[in-house]
Amino acid sequence: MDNAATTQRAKSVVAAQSQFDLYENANIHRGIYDLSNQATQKFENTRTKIAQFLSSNNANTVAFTQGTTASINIVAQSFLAPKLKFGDNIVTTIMEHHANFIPWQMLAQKYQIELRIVPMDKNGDLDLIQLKSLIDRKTQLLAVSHISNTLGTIHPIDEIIGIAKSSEIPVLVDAAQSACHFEIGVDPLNCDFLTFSGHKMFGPFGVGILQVSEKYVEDMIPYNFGGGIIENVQIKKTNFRNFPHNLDAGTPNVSGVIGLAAALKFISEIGKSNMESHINKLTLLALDQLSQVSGIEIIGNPKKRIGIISFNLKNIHPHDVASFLNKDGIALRAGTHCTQPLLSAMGLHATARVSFSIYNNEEDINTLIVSLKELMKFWS
Amino acid sequence: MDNAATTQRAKSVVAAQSQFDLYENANIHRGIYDLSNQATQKFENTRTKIAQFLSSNNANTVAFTQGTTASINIVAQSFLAPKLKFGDNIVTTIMEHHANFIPWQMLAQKYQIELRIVPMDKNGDLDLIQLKSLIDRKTQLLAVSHISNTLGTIHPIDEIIGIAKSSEIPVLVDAAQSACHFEIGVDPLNCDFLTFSGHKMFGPFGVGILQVSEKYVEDMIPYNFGGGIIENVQIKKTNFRNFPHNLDAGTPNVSGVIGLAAALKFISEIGKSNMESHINKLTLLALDQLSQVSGIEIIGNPKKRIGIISFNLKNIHPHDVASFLNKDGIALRAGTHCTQPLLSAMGLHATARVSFSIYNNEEDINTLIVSLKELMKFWS
Amino acid sequence: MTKQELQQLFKSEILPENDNPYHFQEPQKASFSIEANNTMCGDKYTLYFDINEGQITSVYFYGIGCALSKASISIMCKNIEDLSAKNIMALSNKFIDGMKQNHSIEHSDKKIQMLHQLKHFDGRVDCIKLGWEAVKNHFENTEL
Amino acid sequence: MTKQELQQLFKSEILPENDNPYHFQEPQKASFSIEANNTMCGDKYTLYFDINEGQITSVYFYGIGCALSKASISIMCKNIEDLSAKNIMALSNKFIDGMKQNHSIEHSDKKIQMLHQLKHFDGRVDCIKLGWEAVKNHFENTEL
Ligand SMILES: Cc1ncc(COP(=O)(O)O)c(C=O)c1O
Ligand SMILES: Cc1ncc(COP(=O)(O)O)c(C=O)c1O
Repeated sequence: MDNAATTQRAKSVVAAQSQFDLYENANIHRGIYDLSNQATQKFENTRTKIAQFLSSNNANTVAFTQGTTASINIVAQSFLAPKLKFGDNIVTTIMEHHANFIPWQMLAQKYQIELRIVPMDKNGDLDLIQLKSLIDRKTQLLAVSHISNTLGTIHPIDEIIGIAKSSEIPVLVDAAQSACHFEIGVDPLNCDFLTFSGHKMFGPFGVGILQVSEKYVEDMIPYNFGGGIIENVQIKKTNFRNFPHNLDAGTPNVSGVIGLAAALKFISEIGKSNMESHINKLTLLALDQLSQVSGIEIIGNPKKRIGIISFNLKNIHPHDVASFLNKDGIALRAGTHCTQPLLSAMGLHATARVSFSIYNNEEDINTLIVSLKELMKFWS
Repeated sequence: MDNAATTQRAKSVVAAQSQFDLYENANIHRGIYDLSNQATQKFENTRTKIAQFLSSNNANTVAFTQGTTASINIVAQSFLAPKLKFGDNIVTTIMEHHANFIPWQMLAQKYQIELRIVPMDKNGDLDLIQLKSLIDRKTQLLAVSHISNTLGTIHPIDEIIGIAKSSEIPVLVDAAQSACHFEIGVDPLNCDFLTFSGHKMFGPFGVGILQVSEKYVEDMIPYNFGGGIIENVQIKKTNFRNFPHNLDAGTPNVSGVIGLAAALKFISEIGKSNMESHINKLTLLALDQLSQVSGIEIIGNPKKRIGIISFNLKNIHPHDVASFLNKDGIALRAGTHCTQPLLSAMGLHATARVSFSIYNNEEDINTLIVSLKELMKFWS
Repeated sequence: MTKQELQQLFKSEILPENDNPYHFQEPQKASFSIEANNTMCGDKYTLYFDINEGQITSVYFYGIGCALSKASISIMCKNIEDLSAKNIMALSNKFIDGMKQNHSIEHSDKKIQMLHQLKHFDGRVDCIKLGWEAVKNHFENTEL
Repeated sequence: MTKQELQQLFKSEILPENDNPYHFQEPQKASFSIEANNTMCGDKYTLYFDINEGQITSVYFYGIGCALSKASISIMCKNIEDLSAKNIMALSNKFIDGMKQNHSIEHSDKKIQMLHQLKHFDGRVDCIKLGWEAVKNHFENTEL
């Protein structure tokens, strides 16, 4: 029950990768022989499939990266950094994963601009009134997640984006936790940058997506420099290809990209809304059952939530909770979940967290509850 | 016969990755439960194994990256950029892959420093006298490859490093083409940065290595920002872990790293020197046979070479050569091989290139020669 | 496409065109020129247009590249020389569409039709389209 | 380590130490202090040393963390209070070595010995070593 960290690979994903690795393996973009050509086609077809998954028919809005963290860093360096001037600000929230917090913090330090942080209430909902007042015409970006990986809060993303868009502020949405079960994409959400990771949606490690709205694709400069992004190299000067190809420096993770395509297929076959309702059901059940464990504190009570529940047991450190539950065969996560600002704001040092995916069931929740009750009894 | 671009995955590599993906998959570093803990151990054990492969017993000199290109960009940004001052220079060579050229060119442009380029002679050997005269006390880095991916030249790397070291200049060695069959590592070579890619040594795409000498590990600052590299995050300030962990932002390509370990095992089992002598034998045979094809020009005639031969056929563009040979089931590469500066220096626009690995044999070379001769006849 | 079919097509069409390309030289004067480069493989051509009173009067080209890109540009030059900018764009669009894998498009010019057959020649579509793409991009963005 | 063994060890050793830790408070005065943090899981302790004429006279600690890190630091404080800086380093080195998977090291102190058993408790070695590592790092780099 640690699916917010990484999901299990789908069998079809592993199979697609092995098939490619053993029988179709070749470098892309640079070969004329059949294998290389087929690999290139598969690679570019995947771009189209990802675009479709994101309700777009423009494959050139889709760049392959190593994951959400890389995608966000690329936006920070390849889009935002060159634009920043003294007096500017970046707006993000207290609830972000470090991946969507530290890159902005570092930019703010380096360029001496202001990092403005939208606070939340004690339930774990963002304060939209504050959000409105923090955005002004010096705001160069709003960076916000779709779903909190610690509290499971589903942010009112349309409303949030609407606020920024009414001032024509570019918006980045960290969709790492929502790519599986929500309709996402820069078009449907009306945002400008959208990021997620393969490994959190049944796909491989080491591959992720950065989608950029047509409005800003031309502003994207290369991130890494090397082969594959080149128009022309001279001793004095190099010309680069356009986005998304200007981010493909070096040999890309072709097999990972092919695995990602298989993962999207897997998701479509089950259906995003089926996933969502399955996980919703489990979440409601888990909340109900957990609240009956004596000495438990469930962290946050957001208006809308999905699939992720943080809690603490009285007098037992979450680390110890996780260790003992591990002995009962239950994998849950304890710690700061890469959201130290959020935990500090709530006066916490760590939490235990369960998170569900499609292969979890009611039985898992029952086992969890039994274990927690036993642990409380043992400890006291 | 396009192994300089990427080798075939070893079966054992694919098997190790599938095994992990299906049965042991978990995120690392952040979980307490058994699966996560085992994944973390496997990940860190691989670091130790890579260090051993590089004749080092300090695993903390080894960072995982996405490949050679990423490794070199990291050195450019995380080591070199903060040091550069007006009047400084960087020395590289005309024979480099774009991955080991453009990052320095871009730094030079951005920081307005000088990029000095070691020339080569018409045989495809570097001009070491020039190298000596280009290095001075304002040189902040010498970046050089071990083996040219276009001409197959084995550079006299010990001598080259010796020249730089006598002026205490840090040296980066791009070992992308030598990791399979030569003893490499910052210790055995006495260099400071060593880079290579998994996919060129029977391992997976999307994973590579950056090894940094103990002398400079403390100078390495984070490249991407996110989870996994954090000591402590506050709203105002973040403290980072040390190298190599400060490069591990985001979820690493755990399965790729495990595949890389399997590739190293595969190489050790065959033995680097066995590989080298097999490839040497094929290279000599191919040079001999190729020179008997009428109208062929073999590009370069370096003092020491291995496994990679570039050539052109009279009046036939390399692209057309590759296409027709493809019809005979021969995969060779045509184009600029991501070494435009080298080709320009030789007055060429493109070459055809064969490159051998352990699974090639004399039969392959015979087939190649027959095809080339037939093509020459057909075309004229 | 089998090796025999390919050899046949090269022997009868591509190689002759490649060996005797149409207007393959740097002309003494030109009204404007267009670059057509594919740096993946090192192909580099310049197309030279001369115009008079809003009409294209000649198209020349010169440069370096494979037999396919050269033959294709040669055929293109012959075909666009008398056309208006609008018709050049229409023709190049039609040609590029016809190079997609599942499209089949009829051209009156036999040589253009022949080029389309080569789209099943793996990995070479970019070579064949090189000049056409350059012309299309130019006329999409500029008036004569 | 089975669940039963683990429960046994916690019941008899860890939980009592966790509930009644040694010198668990911020002292009124201290000569210097050392931070012991593990931010992966949120553990945060401060160790307070008082010295007099080059001799350590007391070690206190305070902070937040799991039962294991707290119990381990408590046991450590009791053990290092009378030692010289050199001996503290020696003991912490020995302790940390003993936490490696294939090492087996004898300690005269029964509680320290008990902590070593827990190294087979997956993923918790860092918790147990937390305070010891902090002390070791400090004394490696600073004189008393
Ligand atoms: C010498 C050399 N350096 C760097 C690279 C780039 O490696 P990668 O594409 O894996 O980043 C290559 C491979 O193409 C190479 O041959
Ligand atoms: C909301 C959110 N953002 C970003 C990330 C970082 O993703 P990755 O580690 O794949 O780069 C995560 C996952 O840990 C996440 O949950």
